[in-house]
Amino acid sequence: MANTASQTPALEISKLQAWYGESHVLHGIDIVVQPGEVVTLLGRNGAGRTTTLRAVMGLTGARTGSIKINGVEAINLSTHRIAHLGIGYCPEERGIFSSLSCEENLLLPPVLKTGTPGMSVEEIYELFPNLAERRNSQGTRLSGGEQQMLAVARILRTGAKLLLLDEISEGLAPVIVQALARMITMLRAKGYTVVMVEQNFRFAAPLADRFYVIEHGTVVQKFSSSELESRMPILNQLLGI
Amino acid sequence: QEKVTIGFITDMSSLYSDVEGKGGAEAIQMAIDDFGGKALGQPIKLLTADHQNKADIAAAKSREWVDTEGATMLFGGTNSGTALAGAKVAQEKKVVYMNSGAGSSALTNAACSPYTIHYAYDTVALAKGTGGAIVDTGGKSWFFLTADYAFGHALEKDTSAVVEAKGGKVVGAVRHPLNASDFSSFLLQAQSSKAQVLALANAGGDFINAVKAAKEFGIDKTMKVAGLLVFLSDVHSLGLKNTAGLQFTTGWYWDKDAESRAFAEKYNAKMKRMPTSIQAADYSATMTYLKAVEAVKTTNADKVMEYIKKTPINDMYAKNGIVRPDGRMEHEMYLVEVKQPAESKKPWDYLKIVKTLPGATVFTTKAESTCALWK
Amino acid sequence: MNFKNLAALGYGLLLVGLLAAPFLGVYPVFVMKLLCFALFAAAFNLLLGYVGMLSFGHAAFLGGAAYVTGEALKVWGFTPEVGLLLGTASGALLGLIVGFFAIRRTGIYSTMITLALAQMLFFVALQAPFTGGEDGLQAVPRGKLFGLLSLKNDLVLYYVVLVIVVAAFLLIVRTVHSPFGQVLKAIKENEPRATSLGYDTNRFKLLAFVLSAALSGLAGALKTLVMGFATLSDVHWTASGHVVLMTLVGGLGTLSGPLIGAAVVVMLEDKLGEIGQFLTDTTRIEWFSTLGESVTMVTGLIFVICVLAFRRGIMGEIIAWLQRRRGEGKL
Amino acid sequence: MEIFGVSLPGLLSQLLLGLVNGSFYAILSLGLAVIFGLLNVINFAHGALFMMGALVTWMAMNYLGINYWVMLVVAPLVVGLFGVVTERLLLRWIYKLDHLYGLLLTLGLTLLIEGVFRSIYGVSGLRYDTPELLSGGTNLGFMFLPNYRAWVVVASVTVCIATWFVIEKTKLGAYLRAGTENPRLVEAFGVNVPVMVTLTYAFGAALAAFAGVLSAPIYQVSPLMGQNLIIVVFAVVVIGGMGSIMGSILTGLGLGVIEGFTKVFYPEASSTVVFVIMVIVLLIRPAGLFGKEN
Amino acid sequence: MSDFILETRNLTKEFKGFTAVSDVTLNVQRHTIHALIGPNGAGKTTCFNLLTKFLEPTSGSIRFNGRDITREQPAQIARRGVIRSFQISAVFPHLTLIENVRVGLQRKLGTSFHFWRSARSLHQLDDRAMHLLTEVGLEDMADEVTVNLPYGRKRALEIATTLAMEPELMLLDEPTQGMGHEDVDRVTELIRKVSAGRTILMVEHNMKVVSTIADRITVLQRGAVLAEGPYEEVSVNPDVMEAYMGSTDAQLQGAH
Ligand SMILES: Nc1ncnc2c1ncn2[C@@H]1O[C@H](COP(=O)(O)OP(=O)(O)OP(=O)(O)O)[C@@H](O)[C@H]1O
Ligand SMILES: Nc1ncnc2c1ncn2[C@@H]1O[C@H](COP(=O)(O)OP(=O)(O)OP(=O)(O)O)[C@@H](O)[C@H]1O
Ligand SMILES: [Mg+2]
Ligand SMILES: [Mg+2]
Repeated sequence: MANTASQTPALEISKLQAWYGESHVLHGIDIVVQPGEVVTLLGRNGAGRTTTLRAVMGLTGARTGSIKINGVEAINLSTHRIAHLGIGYCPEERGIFSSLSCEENLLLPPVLKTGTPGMSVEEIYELFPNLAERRNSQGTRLSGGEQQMLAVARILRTGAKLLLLDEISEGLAPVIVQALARMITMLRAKGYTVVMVEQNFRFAAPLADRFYVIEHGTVVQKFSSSELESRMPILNQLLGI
Repeated sequence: QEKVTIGFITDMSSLYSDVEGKGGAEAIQMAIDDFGGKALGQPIKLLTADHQNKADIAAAKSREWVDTEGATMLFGGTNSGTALAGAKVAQEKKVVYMNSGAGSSALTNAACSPYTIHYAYDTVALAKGTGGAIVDTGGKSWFFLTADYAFGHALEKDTSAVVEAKGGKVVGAVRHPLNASDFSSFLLQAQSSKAQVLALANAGGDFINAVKAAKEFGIDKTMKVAGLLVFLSDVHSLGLKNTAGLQFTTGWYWDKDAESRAFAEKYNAKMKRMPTSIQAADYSATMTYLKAVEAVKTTNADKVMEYIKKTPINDMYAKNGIVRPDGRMEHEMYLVEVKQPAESKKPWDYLKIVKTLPGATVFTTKAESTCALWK
Repeated sequence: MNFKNLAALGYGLLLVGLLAAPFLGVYPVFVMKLLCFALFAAAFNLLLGYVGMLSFGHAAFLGGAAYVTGEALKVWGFTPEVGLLLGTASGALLGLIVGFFAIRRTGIYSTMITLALAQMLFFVALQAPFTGGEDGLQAVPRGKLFGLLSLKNDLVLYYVVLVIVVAAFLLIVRTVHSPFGQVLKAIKENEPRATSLGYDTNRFKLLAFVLSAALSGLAGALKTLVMGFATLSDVHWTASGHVVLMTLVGGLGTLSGPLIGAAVVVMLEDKLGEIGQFLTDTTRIEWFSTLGESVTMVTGLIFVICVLAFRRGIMGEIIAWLQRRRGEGKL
Repeated sequence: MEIFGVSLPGLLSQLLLGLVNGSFYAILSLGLAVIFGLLNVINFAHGALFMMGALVTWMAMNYLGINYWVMLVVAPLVVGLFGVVTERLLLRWIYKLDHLYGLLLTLGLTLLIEGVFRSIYGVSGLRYDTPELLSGGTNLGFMFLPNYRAWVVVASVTVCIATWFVIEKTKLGAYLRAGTENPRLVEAFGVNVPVMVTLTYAFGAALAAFAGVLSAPIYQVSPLMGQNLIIVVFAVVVIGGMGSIMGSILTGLGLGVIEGFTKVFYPEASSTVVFVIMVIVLLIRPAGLFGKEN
Repeated sequence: MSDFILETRNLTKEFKGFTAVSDVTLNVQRHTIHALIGPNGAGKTTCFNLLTKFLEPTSGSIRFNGRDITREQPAQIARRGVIRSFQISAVFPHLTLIENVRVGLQRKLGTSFHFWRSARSLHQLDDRAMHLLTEVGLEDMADEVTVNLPYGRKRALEIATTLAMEPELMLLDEPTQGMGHEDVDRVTELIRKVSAGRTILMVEHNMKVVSTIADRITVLQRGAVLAEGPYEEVSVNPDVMEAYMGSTDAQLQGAH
């Protein structure tokens, strides 16, 4: 596991606070993710996990604190600049564009100048055969699950090495969930860094190197996969697993 | 002590604001100043408002001026709907109503009132003036391009009657919506009618764009273009190049004689443009009213009207004008033609008077009148 | 004092003010005109604020009814109450026709259908022989209410109009707080859900449309009675635009907003010149006296400011402010 | 040969003239559709921008002696720049709100702009002469076609097609279309959406101004010249299907032609016909001719 | 009356050449919980849309309680007692909880078009509304505005509103999607509770939920019925495993 202190973290969040309009949602989040790690954020509904990812992307209202991406401070950068630091973001609500076809949706995110090429369209279609079949359909005419696949597939092309994935197993058939699990394992093997928000603990548990539990906009627990067994009781209490 | 208060309401901000508008208010103010600023020993007050071409605003304002400001004379402006509404208010409130901007002949016919004085022109006068004169000079077959509005219809109907009465023929007409902007299609229809005269029974922007398109399509080479409702501001805006040779009828032209020139220069010094015939009429009408008040020593509308109706008007606007029982101010009108660019010697030197049309020949006659007050 | 009482106090004061207005030197005809537009705006708001349907053709109901009433009073010689009834009925009928088509579509498309149908009515009004073209239908007599009470006197007419407008306004308030209003609210919030609960949402929307149109018709009919004419500007699309502005300036979806909005807009139209003159006299800045010719410009400026600075509208902002204060009071 | 009492050459010439007017509709509604597409704003100020294009052209000629051809490029730039300022200063704040507010804001803006110019230039308008190169006309046998009108059709169709191509067939176009739906997400993919939005508005404004320049020699240049156009153009966009680029181009041209024929057969109704068509189209196709239903 | 509350015969829906639902013959037994599962894009949501007439079937027929309802309007079908929930939550966000439920109850009063009647006349429904809120455990929040509710509670409210319609048949589209574990359990329990005396047809990807409460399962694939039967039977069907469940391992775990 890549955990040498000398390395620059892929993502280093400290004292992150964020607001939606007047409601204060994040109250100081601290998260460090090393390159090549898979980290999962756990928590109840409304705990602020989605908001954490959105805050990293600069999609919330106001935010304060520090967000370093590969060592670059991003708290004051605008959203599109943040993306260019090498992040791929898959939103919870999927964000499939209805005025674009399935394939246009897939090709939409610009390839980032990160130096590493992303997956090719062929590779992606191999991973998600549904998409190949529906490639000329209007984006939002896809079924709920197909849209979810498309949302994930879309950011694999850009060459972004740090992926923020929000509830990607949501609404997918078990077979596809298994395929996604294999995909994440493969991505890690390829050196991607992944931050996942997951409700589906059984999906996330075998994949992640480390876990953070968020409650009311702060981190209340953090532990690595090796500590998972011992933490089960407390997780049970926090999340009702 | 009685006090003279004049309430002037016209279009100050849109379609018709160039022919009267602020300039009209200025002309009225000039008349007041020239009169000495006082009547019956009291300062004369002028109220102005923009009716935005809405009759309800015109009527409400007029009413309010009479009720709360003690207006003794209401001066209505362009736009027939507002004028008719205003005249109605004046009649109900028994105050003098003057108007020089609106063209509707209804003001002195079906809707005539003992308190209305329609001062400058109306559709009948324009029809008779232009129609008659052009048939006389050989324009026998006519095609109308008519704004699909009451004033357009009235112009077309009245002019057709004159043309036919004089032995001419109307070969066709096309009615276009107000603010039609593109006239090429209508003009081609006019052209294929093979008529000699193209009569434009429309006004303002429609007239201007129609003339421009006629020039562009070379219609003016095969047909004689006659404007039925044209003002100096229209000619100014189109330029002589586009309008040379155009004939129309007007009640006044600034370069008509020394008197009118004197007024025009004074006006020009203030407004940086020459007055239109309506603005000149505004001045004259105000003078007429003020003189009457001073003469009868009261603002009582009945007395003032009585005096005005029996006193001929002679000033820079009208020669031997008389206000008839139906409220129409009958005066000379002029058939004018737009000069060729080469003929124009100075700024605003646009028109030459082709023919003087005596008042009795251009306005509604007693026989034609539908006004109950003139029977 | 709680919110409800405050509102009741506000309405009470307004009503007392209106009752006493003619005796306080306020010009009754102007207030009547204001009342007509206030009713028009309130009727419009019933549709936009409470059903979420934006009609851009309300001029058709105002103007259509204005012509019918004018015709009834002037040509057919009916008494005013019959004229008003006919006007309202014609508003309702037009509303039924326009609404029938408009509810079949949603959003901007529905709005455009209302605009288009209203434009067709405008065309009819322009072409039809009885409307008098741009001269309008003039000199409509006020007549005698029930053949007995002469409305010639401004003051008498004023109280008649006031009673009618207040009654109509109460009807609107009641409609909003009725079982019907409750369903409308649900439809506005989530139409598919309302459908799945068994409501035939189109019929509810249609009834709301007809109600709004009928009341707009009443406003138009009253306006004819008060002013004595009906003209094209009542059926022109700008009148539809005007009522949108009144509602937004006053506060969309608030009961009192349209009243205030109508007052502000009508005042602007009618009184800006005087306000300008007053400002010139007090500040000695000559420029203000040109305000009278700049009604459209000032109106434009107000819209811009309204949208940028207080988009909840006047009443909307006041209510929000009161609620905030109440919220803080709790803490 | 006659059709309904009108000769065939007569009809042909009306068709051609209809196309000329249609070109103006097309180019104006195109701009409106582009702006609506990305900004979700119903740009009521489009008529005013059109007017500014014409007026700027006139001013350049009269105050600076700059000719038509230069202004064909410069006027859209100037008005586009005005668009940039407007978008940054005003429109920026209302994107998340209902259409109504955009409508109100741009309407207010229109009243302001028109008011300012009206108080300077009056309402009768200013004259602008046809450029030397395009004056005169060609006799087509069935009609005399002023060269300038032919030029209008060519110029605007070219601009329309170029715009359509960019939006429907290029990557930039895909960003635009996606940005229309979810600008924040497109930004999260690394696209500079705020700049894109600003430039889109500027582009829409420039299109309007381009139409304005084209119209200056045909119509009188007047502060109110855009006032009556806006409602029709708006109707065109709706008939074509809100946000559909090809829809507004084709509908614009088509409507010009239909209006042209109406001018022959029932001239009084020529400004109402667009609304009749709109109602019929919307009843048959809920999202306009080319719009996508969702 | 037949034993089946809902029967479809050869139900088919085509979208421009793409067949989303093909020849589906589905029989839902009265007083059971029937689950519709299948891979993504199998046509489950489309099926629901057809049953409630939010979409027009290309061909085939739908019978409810033995009566052909293929040609009826959505609102009409709702009034017959077929009520659906949506894949995304469907509440009236700016009404209070009790008002939400009352909208469901109000129709039966027959005064819904009475714009002249006071809204106070609706208070007679409050008891019934509170009762329904209690049933889903929301009684202490009756006067809150719905927007402020957590997701799971909104789902519960939706069910309460649906119950107000006294539905004979409830169609639930992924009722537990996007919920935390606690909420999943709560809603599962709730569905079981309200199924008493009713019939429920639900789409669900969460196998744990399906396995605990579904009496019968129909598996769709590419728009067509792949298998049907009780969970134990279907879950070991090799076709189903390949198309939907994936490895046996996952089946044992359930997807969640
Ligand atoms: N756009 C918004 N405006 C205001 N409040 C918001 C907004 N989005 C989320 N919130 C609030 O912020 C809090 C945290 O929400 P967030 O979406 O981050 O939760 P989450 O942990 O991802 O949970 P979930 O399982 O529901 O996705 C919640 O209380 C939510 O109500
Ligand atoms: N309006 C439409 N036009 C064209 N294709 C559609 C439309 N609606 C759905 N489809 C297609 O029909 C298929 C079935 O879609 P449906 O939404 O019913 O799937 P589903 O079984 O609910 O899947 P999921 O579990 O992913 O929600 C999908 O492939 C989808 O792309
Ligand atoms: Mg989340
Ligand atoms: Mg689905």
